[in-house]
Amino acid sequence: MIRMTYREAIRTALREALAADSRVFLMGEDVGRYGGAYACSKGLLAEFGEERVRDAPLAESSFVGAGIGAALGGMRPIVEVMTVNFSLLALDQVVNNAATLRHMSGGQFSVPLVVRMATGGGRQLAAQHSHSLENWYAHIPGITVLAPATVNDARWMLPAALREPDPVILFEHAMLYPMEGEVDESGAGVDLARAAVRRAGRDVSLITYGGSLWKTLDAAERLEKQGIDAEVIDLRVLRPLDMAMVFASIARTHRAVVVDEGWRTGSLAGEISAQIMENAFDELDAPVRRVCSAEAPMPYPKHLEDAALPQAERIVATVREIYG
Amino acid sequence: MIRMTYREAIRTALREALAADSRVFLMGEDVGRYGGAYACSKGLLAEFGEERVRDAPLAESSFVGAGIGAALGGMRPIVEVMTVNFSLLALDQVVNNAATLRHMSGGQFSVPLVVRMATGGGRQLAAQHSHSLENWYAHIPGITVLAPATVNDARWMLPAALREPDPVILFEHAMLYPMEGEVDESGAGVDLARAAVRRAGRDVSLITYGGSLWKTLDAAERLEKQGIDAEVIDLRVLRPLDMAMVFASIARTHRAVVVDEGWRTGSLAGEISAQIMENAFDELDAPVRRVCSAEAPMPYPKHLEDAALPQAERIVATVREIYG
Amino acid sequence: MTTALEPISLSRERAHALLRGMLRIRRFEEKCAELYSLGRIRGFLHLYIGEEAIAVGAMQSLGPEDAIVATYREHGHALARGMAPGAVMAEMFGKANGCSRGRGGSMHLFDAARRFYGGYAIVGGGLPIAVGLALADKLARRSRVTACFFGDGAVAEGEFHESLNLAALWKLPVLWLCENNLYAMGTALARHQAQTDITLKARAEGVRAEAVDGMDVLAVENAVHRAAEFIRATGEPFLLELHTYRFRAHSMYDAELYRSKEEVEQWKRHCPIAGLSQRLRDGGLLTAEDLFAIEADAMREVEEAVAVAEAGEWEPVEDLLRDVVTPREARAQ
Amino acid sequence: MTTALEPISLSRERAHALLRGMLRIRRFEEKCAELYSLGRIRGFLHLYIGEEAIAVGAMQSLGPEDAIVATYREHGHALARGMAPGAVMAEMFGKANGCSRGRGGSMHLFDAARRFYGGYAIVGGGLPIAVGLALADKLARRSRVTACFFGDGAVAEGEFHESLNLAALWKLPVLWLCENNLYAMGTALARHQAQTDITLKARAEGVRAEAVDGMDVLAVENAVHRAAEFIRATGEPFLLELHTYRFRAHSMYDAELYRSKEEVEQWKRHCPIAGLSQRLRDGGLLTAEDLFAIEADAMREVEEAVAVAEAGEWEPVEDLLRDVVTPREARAQ
Ligand SMILES: Cc1ncc(C[n+]2csc(CCOP(=O)(O)OP(=O)(O)O)c2C)c(N)n1
Ligand SMILES: Cc1ncc(C[n+]2csc(CCOP(=O)(O)OP(=O)(O)O)c2C)c(N)n1
Ligand SMILES: [Mg+2]
Ligand SMILES: [Mg+2]
Repeated sequence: MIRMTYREAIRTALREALAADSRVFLMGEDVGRYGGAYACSKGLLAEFGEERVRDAPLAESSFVGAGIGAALGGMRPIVEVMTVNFSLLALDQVVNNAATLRHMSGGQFSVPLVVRMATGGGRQLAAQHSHSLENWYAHIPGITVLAPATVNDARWMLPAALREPDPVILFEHAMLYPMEGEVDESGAGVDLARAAVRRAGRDVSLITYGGSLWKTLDAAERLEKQGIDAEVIDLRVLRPLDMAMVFASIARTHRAVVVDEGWRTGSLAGEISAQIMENAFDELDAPVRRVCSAEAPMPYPKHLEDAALPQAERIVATVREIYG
Repeated sequence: MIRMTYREAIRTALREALAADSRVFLMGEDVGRYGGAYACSKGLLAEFGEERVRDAPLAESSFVGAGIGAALGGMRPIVEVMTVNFSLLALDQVVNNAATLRHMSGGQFSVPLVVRMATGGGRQLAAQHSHSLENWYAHIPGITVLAPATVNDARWMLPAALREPDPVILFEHAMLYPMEGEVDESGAGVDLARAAVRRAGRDVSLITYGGSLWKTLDAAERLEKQGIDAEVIDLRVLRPLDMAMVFASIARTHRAVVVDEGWRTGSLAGEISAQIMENAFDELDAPVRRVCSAEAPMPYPKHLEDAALPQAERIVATVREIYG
Repeated sequence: MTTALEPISLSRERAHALLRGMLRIRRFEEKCAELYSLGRIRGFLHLYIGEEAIAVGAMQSLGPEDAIVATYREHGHALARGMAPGAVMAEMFGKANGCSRGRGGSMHLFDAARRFYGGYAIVGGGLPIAVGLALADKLARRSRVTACFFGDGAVAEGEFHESLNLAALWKLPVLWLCENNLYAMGTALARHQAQTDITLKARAEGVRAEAVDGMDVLAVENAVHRAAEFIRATGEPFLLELHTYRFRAHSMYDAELYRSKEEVEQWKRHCPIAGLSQRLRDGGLLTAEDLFAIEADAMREVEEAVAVAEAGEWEPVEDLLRDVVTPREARAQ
Repeated sequence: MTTALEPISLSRERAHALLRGMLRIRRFEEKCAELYSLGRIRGFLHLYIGEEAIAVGAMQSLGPEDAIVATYREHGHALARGMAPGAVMAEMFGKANGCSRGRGGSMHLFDAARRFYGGYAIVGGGLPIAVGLALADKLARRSRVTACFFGDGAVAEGEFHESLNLAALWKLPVLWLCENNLYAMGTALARHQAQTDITLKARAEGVRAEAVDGMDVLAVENAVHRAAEFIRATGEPFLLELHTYRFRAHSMYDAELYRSKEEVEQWKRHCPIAGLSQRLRDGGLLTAEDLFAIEADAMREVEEAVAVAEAGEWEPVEDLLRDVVTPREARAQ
């Protein structure tokens, strides 16, 4: 076990990938000279050169598409889209090309592309820079969607993603970059198939992912003081979802709350809730509840942003509504 | 009551709007000379001239953004994005500009923009031309999303949309254009607030919208022969959702199946299902089920496309699973 | 514009190869139109009729190591690239023996063995793919050309400019082939572009460019030959704007309200196939018997292709989800 | 490049107005930087320091009927447009008396009364908005100019080309003002554009264009004056590429690893404010007392603005959902 920040974990994984496989290269806006908008690739340009740490112009659709083409051409591109907010400009390439090529070509082509992007709110960046649209990506057949919430997952999900023969979208929550945590140097136990129980509990299952994990764990501690023993599940992989672990948890707790930073209507939390009803209806002692973001463009002031985003208080209150 | 096709209803509404308000203009690819990819604007160029029936270059992001700007400038633009498949190229303008301007400016600006687009599969157009992404638009705070499923709604939702002070996205299912139906010349009863019960029933609530309405009504007839009396609800407005009508129906039937052409995971059907659990849990005698599209890029051959899309048979079978 | 080589400098064999190349595409697509009206081919069908000189002329200078990226109007490119006509026709039928296992249809032809990367139906969507394929070649130190075909309408899309800039900025070996047939569906070039000279747009992105008579297969062959040599020598991109015209409707749904019969007839006088045969006749490189034999070959090929398609099986419904992603088992390997 | 008017041809009043215009922006933003380090201003803060000549020079020829579209680096444009400094500072604080009710912050300044349409933080996202505003004016037969400011980085985005083409094709009165400060965040122009002459790109879309020394407020004023006259006379768009430089970091998060201190110092010698005062001194249009008075005014204005911001209230949390859409009641009217 070694301690490092989420940012360092990603940088370590990037460096390792670039060193290990000559087919791997990093491409995106300001990944080189600037060192990455979140400093994830700081130092990598000097170490690997301009060919493999490639600063891209502001042309999201085309450099993401170029990543798809390079993957078709046998490379293992890691494309950094600075944030999910800008990824909308490249969404056509993801939906219509990256996600369709294998199936549409009758299995002839493979797109081993990894796209990384920062996501989420919490830094007072207002309406155009605070999106959390993981649910949209999780809706697209043909891709795998990851949301590392721990430093260890930040360290090991990237190499696992690079082993995938098909496109992988990796969401890094912008609030987590400075977070410190333990990394298991063996990388054991990090796969792209399973969710993780981050806290075992008997009374209620709190299901979440990404940046919301920490607020949810905080809520679980507060609930413990109130005599409610919450289990916290980190989905980790948003597509395909590991619902088996969720159902198993609910079979024990019979209650669930889904915490998701996305806007409530059409959120991934809604999908989780629907699948729980479809598959664990008889296990439920209460309806599944959701704690999501307010349905408004994100306001700039701290007090309004805090009110818009899921918070431990609201998670606790929601659990109390369905509990006892 | 007069009979016309869904296409004629839209054309009639467009002609009426252009004639009634000089601030209204129609802009999009091939809306003029070509007459509209689906012939909805055929004849309008000759009638209203190039200024107001404006052929646009292939530049979705910019002509949708231009519609936003024109709305800010006091016009009432109707932007036709040929199909939802191409709308991904303009999604940034919808999410980050159209939907945010009123809130982000503290209420100073209004974007009375109407965007029309064809949606859905069923015509063997394969993976890049068969999307059904209404759920993504229904996720965006700040816009209204409409899905006319009947000829009467096709006729009257457009004028209602033009009365809205905020952006409205109107989804026209491509399979419906040739469909004939009755139009109430008074326009009475068409608002943007309520869903509609298209068939009253006691045993199960079938909730759907757009092109799936007709498959669902077909399924309801088959169910009747099997002694199951299904109620069919057409959501009509996908944002904001009129869930009150859905809950009222379920309070009578205690069972529900949601039919939605979108891919299952992350579908609008999942959101409906989640809201039903949250608000009508104790009314449910069985878990809410979904009939959605297979999670794969749409294949070209008829037999595979039919297998991928929701069909009456599958709706009937799903109802039988939860019934009795 | 580049002017054609004198037919005289052509060998009889090459002359016949070029004529055969265009004619077999023409006959293949005429059959497709017929099969569409019979309902054997469905969905969208975009015919290349009138534009054959471009695909045929261009493919002459592209080797098996080079890559092709095309649009939804790509039957001609697939055939000129050497894809099996039977596999292409079977794809149009949606049969499992089609070149995309029947899943893509007319708009999505693929052939990994021939580095034919498709078949893109979102206008402009293939251009970034071409940039990436060329980038892969550059990073892998492979000397190859990626040829990317697209229409004049694609020039209006932002991706056109973004992709050309990337190719020039990163010095990537992309051959941009703009098939300027004067219309984007029903919108004439001058009604969708303020500046209709596409070579200027390429130069503004740092890409060398030239305009060519796309109705003259010899002019196309010559221009592509020189462009490809430039790309192989420098590793930098080059754009050719090929002036051409679509003789048929945009797709089978198109009522052609936007152009006059006269205009179409006018352009048909520049038919690349009739034009070449005439010049070859004049140059003494083509006899009536030759032409008859070439026609017969083309017809036979089409009939055989249809037979292959007819004989094909439908992919079983159980395979609907196959290849959405690679199954876990397969990944282990 | 356009050369400056001779200072001599300037009236003392106009000379002082231009100097004051730039200086008040400089002092305002220096205060913002200070308040950011104190945590009073949060989120992203992009300073315009070094580029003031552009906003100030440009606004001289734009009337109240004209419209402004800007980027996230728009404090200078807002102030030069005549927006109340107090309302702008309050917005940076996130207070309810801010020009966007505190909801937008530094990147999203709005003022309907002054036709200041914001404040766009998605690079390139404001350009189509400008096309639409100009289209509305054209359709309503209003003779107005829409001025759209954007950076060199935005030129790489497809929307730049799409929007210029629309403006030229439809003959729309848009004044495109490209603030070429040589960097898109940490990426130098030559590292994101193969062809670095932006006027060529504009011409390739059918838009007339000229390059201007953006560090010389008189040159900017002169060029914008002529461009605006052209637009008002013809109704057609015009692009000005304004050569400038950002003296500060891209945002408060930027460690500036991508450029040398020397380069920055070199450019600071071309400071538009120091440059103008020197020329005015040399031309006998500015005394030490004048400068002192102008400085004092600027400082007072900044202090007053901060006071307004400090005094502002926070928007109540209950109003979070207000104005997401218009409430039904309000629609009735
Ligand atoms: C992004 C996008 N917008 C619209 C369409 C609908 N569409 C299909 S082809 C076409 C015209 C394209 O014209 P051009 O690029 O000149 O190619 P051509 O058909 O003339 O060969 C249009 C508008 C599309 N497929 N993709
Ligand atoms: C579409 C998009 N991609 C990336 C970003 C992140 N970003 C913000 S400003 C910027 C650089 C823009 O440079 P330029 O247009 O030259 O404007 P400047 O900051 O130099 O004034 C980048 C990459 C963004 N805001 N929007
Ligand atoms: Mg064309
Ligand atoms: Mg810049």
